[in-house]
Amino acid sequence: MFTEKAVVQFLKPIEQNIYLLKAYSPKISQNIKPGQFCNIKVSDTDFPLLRRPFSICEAEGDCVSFLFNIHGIGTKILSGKREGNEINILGPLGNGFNISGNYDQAVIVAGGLGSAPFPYLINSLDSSKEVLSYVGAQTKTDLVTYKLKSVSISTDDGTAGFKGNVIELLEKQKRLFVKNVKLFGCGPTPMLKALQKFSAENNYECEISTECAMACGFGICQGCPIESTANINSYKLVCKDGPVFNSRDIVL
Amino acid sequence: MFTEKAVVQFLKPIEQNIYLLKAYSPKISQNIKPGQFCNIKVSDTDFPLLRRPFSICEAEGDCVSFLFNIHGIGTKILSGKREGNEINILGPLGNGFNISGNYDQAVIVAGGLGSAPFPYLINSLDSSKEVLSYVGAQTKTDLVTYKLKSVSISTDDGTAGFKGNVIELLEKQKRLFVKNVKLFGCGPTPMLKALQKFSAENNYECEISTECAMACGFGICQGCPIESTANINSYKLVCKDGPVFNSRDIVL
Amino acid sequence: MSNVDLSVNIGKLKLQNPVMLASGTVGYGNEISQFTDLSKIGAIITKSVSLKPRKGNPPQRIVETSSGMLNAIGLANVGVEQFILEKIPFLREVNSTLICNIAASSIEEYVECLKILDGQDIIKGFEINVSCPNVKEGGLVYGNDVSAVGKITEKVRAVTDKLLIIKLSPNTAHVSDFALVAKKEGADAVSAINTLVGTAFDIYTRKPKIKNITGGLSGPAIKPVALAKVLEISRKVDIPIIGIGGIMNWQDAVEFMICGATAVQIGTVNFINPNAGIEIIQGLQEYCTKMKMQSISELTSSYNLE
Amino acid sequence: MSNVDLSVNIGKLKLQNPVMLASGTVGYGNEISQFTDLSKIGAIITKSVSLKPRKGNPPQRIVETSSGMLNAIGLANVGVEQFILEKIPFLREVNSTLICNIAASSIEEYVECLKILDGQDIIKGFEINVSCPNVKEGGLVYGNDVSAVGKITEKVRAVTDKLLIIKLSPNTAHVSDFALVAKKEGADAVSAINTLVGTAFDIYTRKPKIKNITGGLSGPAIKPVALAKVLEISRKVDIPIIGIGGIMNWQDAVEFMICGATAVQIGTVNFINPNAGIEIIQGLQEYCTKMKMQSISELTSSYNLE
Ligand SMILES: Cc1cc2nc3c(=O)[nH]c(=O)nc-3n(C[C@H](O)[C@H](O)[C@H](O)COP(=O)(O)OP(=O)(O)OC[C@H]3O[C@@H](n4cnc5c(N)ncnc54)[C@H](O)[C@@H]3O)c2cc1C
Ligand SMILES: Cc1cc2nc3c(=O)[nH]c(=O)nc-3n(C[C@H](O)[C@H](O)[C@H](O)COP(=O)(O)OP(=O)(O)OC[C@H]3O[C@@H](n4cnc5c(N)ncnc54)[C@H](O)[C@@H]3O)c2cc1C
Ligand SMILES: Cc1cc2nc3c(=O)[nH]c(=O)nc-3n(C[C@H](O)[C@H](O)[C@H](O)COP(=O)(O)O)c2cc1C
Ligand SMILES: Cc1cc2nc3c(=O)[nH]c(=O)nc-3n(C[C@H](O)[C@H](O)[C@H](O)COP(=O)(O)O)c2cc1C
Ligand code: FES
Ligand code: FES
Repeated sequence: MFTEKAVVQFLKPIEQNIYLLKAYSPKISQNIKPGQFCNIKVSDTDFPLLRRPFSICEAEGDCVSFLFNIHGIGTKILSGKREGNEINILGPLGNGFNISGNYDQAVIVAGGLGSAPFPYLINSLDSSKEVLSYVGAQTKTDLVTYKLKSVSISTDDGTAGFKGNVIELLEKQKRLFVKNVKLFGCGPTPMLKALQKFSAENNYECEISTECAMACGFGICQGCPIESTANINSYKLVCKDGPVFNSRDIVL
Repeated sequence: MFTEKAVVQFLKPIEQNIYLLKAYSPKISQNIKPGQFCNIKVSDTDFPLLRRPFSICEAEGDCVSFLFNIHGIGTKILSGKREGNEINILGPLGNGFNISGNYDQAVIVAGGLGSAPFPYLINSLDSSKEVLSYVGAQTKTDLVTYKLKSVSISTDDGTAGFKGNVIELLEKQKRLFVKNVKLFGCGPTPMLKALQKFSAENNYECEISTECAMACGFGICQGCPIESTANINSYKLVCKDGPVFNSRDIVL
Repeated sequence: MSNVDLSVNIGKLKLQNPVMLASGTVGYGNEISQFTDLSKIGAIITKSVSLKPRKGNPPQRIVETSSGMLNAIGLANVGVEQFILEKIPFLREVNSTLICNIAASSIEEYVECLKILDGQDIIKGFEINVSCPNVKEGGLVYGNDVSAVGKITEKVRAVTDKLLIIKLSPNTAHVSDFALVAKKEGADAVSAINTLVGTAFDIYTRKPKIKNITGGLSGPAIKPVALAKVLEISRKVDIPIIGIGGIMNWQDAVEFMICGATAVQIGTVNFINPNAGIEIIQGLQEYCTKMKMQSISELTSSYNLE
Repeated sequence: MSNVDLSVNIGKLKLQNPVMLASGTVGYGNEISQFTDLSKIGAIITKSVSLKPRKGNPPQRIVETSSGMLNAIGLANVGVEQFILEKIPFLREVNSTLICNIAASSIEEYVECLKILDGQDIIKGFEINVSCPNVKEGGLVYGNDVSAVGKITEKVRAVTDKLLIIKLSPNTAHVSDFALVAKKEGADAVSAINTLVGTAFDIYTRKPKIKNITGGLSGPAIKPVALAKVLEISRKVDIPIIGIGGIMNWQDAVEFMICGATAVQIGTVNFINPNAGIEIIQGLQEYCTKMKMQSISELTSSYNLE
């Protein structure tokens, strides 16, 4: 874990309202794994006070990239960064996806900006593994398919792809899945809950990346509890024990 | 008085650490007088919370200019503005210099960034009046002579011009002053105090522009009191009754 | 035009909307009227008026802090007599609901002020400042003492039938105790909060940045504290609350109303955006329309604590 | 290297410098040690430890506010036994001065905890948290009650000869009353302040943003309030003060020392810059050199009020 002053290489919109930010951050780039995240200070004043957590989207050479949308003030300030601006990045944080192991097919399940961690994941998988991506959103303009492979789409309002949510789409397409498939999910909590249920029912291996409000991002504030199945007397921490968990291990 | 979203036309350093910012602000530009000031919001967040007061330096057509140095966080943020950025300006504020009247010579006395209001003042004087400018600073690099006329210089450390303070320089040069001279002063309080004394002793007309911490800038917070000679039972307000006062009217 | 009813009742006074301009942040209306249409504002609370004129504290009176500011104006004001002669004529023209804020150094002085002002028909109510942190006498000495606040409320209640609001200090352990005693002694409403006691020092001169040593903290920095005080009163005492503290926009105003406020006051934001009141009223209207509310008063204490 | 003496004495404990890491913002040292050299820090205060493990409050536990944050962790901790078994070994390695912060729901529990921990040689002192705003029992119930704080101080003093610090709540009218009783009952020092009670609500769901409803406000937003509390204690009570609240940089630390603090604690800033402690120590050193001070302890209570 490091804090690194990173120089912005570029910031570009890849969809309406969705931005890709690339920054020169060699220490973090060389140490970060798919599914891990960074905690970014978007200004050098006391406002906004806290860092903002973002999944690693790509790590190439000495640079890292993040994919984000404008949510509130922090992401608004971030979206105003230009080439040459500095941001302070703290990372790599948390436990990423366990990509090694005995599975032949990696199924990506992403809701909205949940696609963010998957370009790096896909890039890191050994080439023998087949990749299928399922991407859902409320409406067409919210879909994010940046650098995903073999993409199937769902929208709640039917403006693109399957009409319905992405888990309903999975349900319809599960005949395509091989027996030792592994699912990797990221997205809003209701989607993750449905994915948890779906993978339990079908007995699929499944890892999910969770989100919650964070202050520190590395285990000192206890601000990010998540209920675990193993021990009801204590919480796990999303930032340190997660954000990626085996879907069997947590209660959403 | 208005609030106006003004688009920055340019920001350029005119000396090391001293910036000129020009913004498109037609309502304010067309209504502001020399010696008045504006209260500028340098960010569109709650930080820094308050506006920052700046003297009008130039008002040409639909644009206004301000001259400033980096003092703290507000001016630092302001110095990062680029062409096309928006700032919110509130003005025109306060009472400016009384430039009309029966005097043949206008003597400008400026300490450090106290030069800021004088380009506009000089430009507004009717051409029959002779202008002499006396500019002082601690050291050479702090001297600001932007668009002043007939400039004489003093530095405390002697790195440029007369070695000593600007009032000592005035004292030496007062033989150049005509009888119905009028002095216009702006700068740090110790300089203004000395100027007040100097003009009283020599019986010169003198107006000085004062500074103090402000919240609103237009008379509603009572945050900017200044002792007046006329009434010891109540304060005058720098923002509303000033910032320019006849030097006889206030106690510094 | 939407047909949301923005009006609210505080005691017997009906306001056209719940947005008031807080005492000490709007002077007596004249300067701010150049920026905003005061006739559209719910109510204006005057700068605290005292029996005799007060010069106020010497400079420096204000200093900025992180997302806040400290002030120690020291209740500078023209005194009741000049207030009536000089300030009321303009306030009459403005055509806004006027509430007069009163500060005093003794119970007798509060009563005296009210007696003088009660006859002014334009004054629709009084807000009693028992919580100014910036003067030696009166102010916080009273604001921290439940029985003193009870006594003051009782005595001023006896001399006016107009709306009576007690403005509470946040510099106490249990603000609801003060709301309770104000209610018991006949106040129609409480306003919460006044500023928090704070200070700032220059690290080179080692002098306080404010001449008065301490000042009152206001602005967005204090909003979470103010909200918690309003919620505490709302959960414990059945009295209309006017919420104050760090409101910058309509979202903040809604948050205060959800936590228990019948109306709100905006202070520091007036210095930064003197038209904030009008913008907040517009925002409230749109919010109510979006949320399909008939009347904004449905918001008050509508918190969902499960 | 400069030869400024940065060491300070709090009671009988000498610290190599006045910068401590505040309870609850540094865990038990292991995670933050990846970012900063804990052996160079004045002292580490552990997350509050209680007799039995506590699960803490359900999520959401934190929310950001203007220049501040609210937290309602609810004293989640492993309990004294696990603390000794699991956490002390690492803390021993770190080679930093260790102060153990204790939270409890009854006087007996405080005493019990101290008895168990007093034998641990690595623990150089105790900070008694009588001021946590986020738990139902203990916490603020005590922190607001002068006689309870006196009683707790008396009882814990009886079971330890180590440095005893009472951590005071800002949610009171007169913090100095609490400092006074702590001194009388034998505390070696007080720390001020813990967080201010605050809240925040979602304007669409009308639910509190923090599951616990209210939380504790920390960060730069509260600095002016914390400074005023330290100054109040310093002017009224002769006891070493540890200043806490919104310190982000060395300038803030100097300001607290000028206002009366012998040492300072940094909390929220650790989340943003986990190396802040070291940077502050460097800044203090340079400041002292520039100001031609031999020893940083000259700063304490050096305010110039004219
Ligand atoms: C492990 C992790 C990975 C993430 N990866 C990405 C990503 O790759 N791309 C992306 O766009 N977003 C991602 N998010 C969400 C992102 O952190 C929030 O959108 C962002 O913090 C919002 O900040 P804001 O200032 O714009 O919003 P505001 O609403 O102004 O933020 C206010 C506060 O709430 C917190 N907050 C608000 N929304 C969230 C949220 N959904 N999750 C966590 N904290 C929140 C902020 O951190 C801040 O403290 C991730 C979150 C986590 C926890
Ligand atoms: C009527 C008037 C005209 C001015 N004209 C100019 C000008 O033309 N050019 C220029 O460079 N400066 C001018 N100043 C000073 C300028 O306002 C301050 O330098 C600026 O506010 C500093 O802000 P900051 O955030 O950079 O500094 P910080 O120190 O971070 O500011 C903190 C707070 O102190 C206040 N403050 C700090 N210094 C001053 C000061 N000297 N006067 C008033 N408030 C202060 C700020 O407004 C803010 O509230 C003027 C001030 C006044 C009152
Ligand atoms: C400069 C200033 C002057 C104030 N003067 C008074 C006053 O005279 N009487 C009073 O009751 N409150 C006074 N207040 C307190 C405000 O009315 C309000 O309670 C407080 O500022 C919190 O609200 P805010 O955060 O919106 O500013 C003053 C506040 C400020 C900032
Ligand atoms: C997330 C968090 C957890 C905290 N936990 C504790 C605690 O367990 N015990 C305690 O005495 N104080 C606790 N505090 C209070 C801090 O020690 C400190 O008093 C307060 O945060 C003010 O300092 P700051 O503004 O520098 O953060 C906690 C603060 C935060 C932000
Ligand atoms: S965010 Fe601080 S412990 Fe997880
Ligand atoms: S700055 Fe507000 S009255 Fe002058």
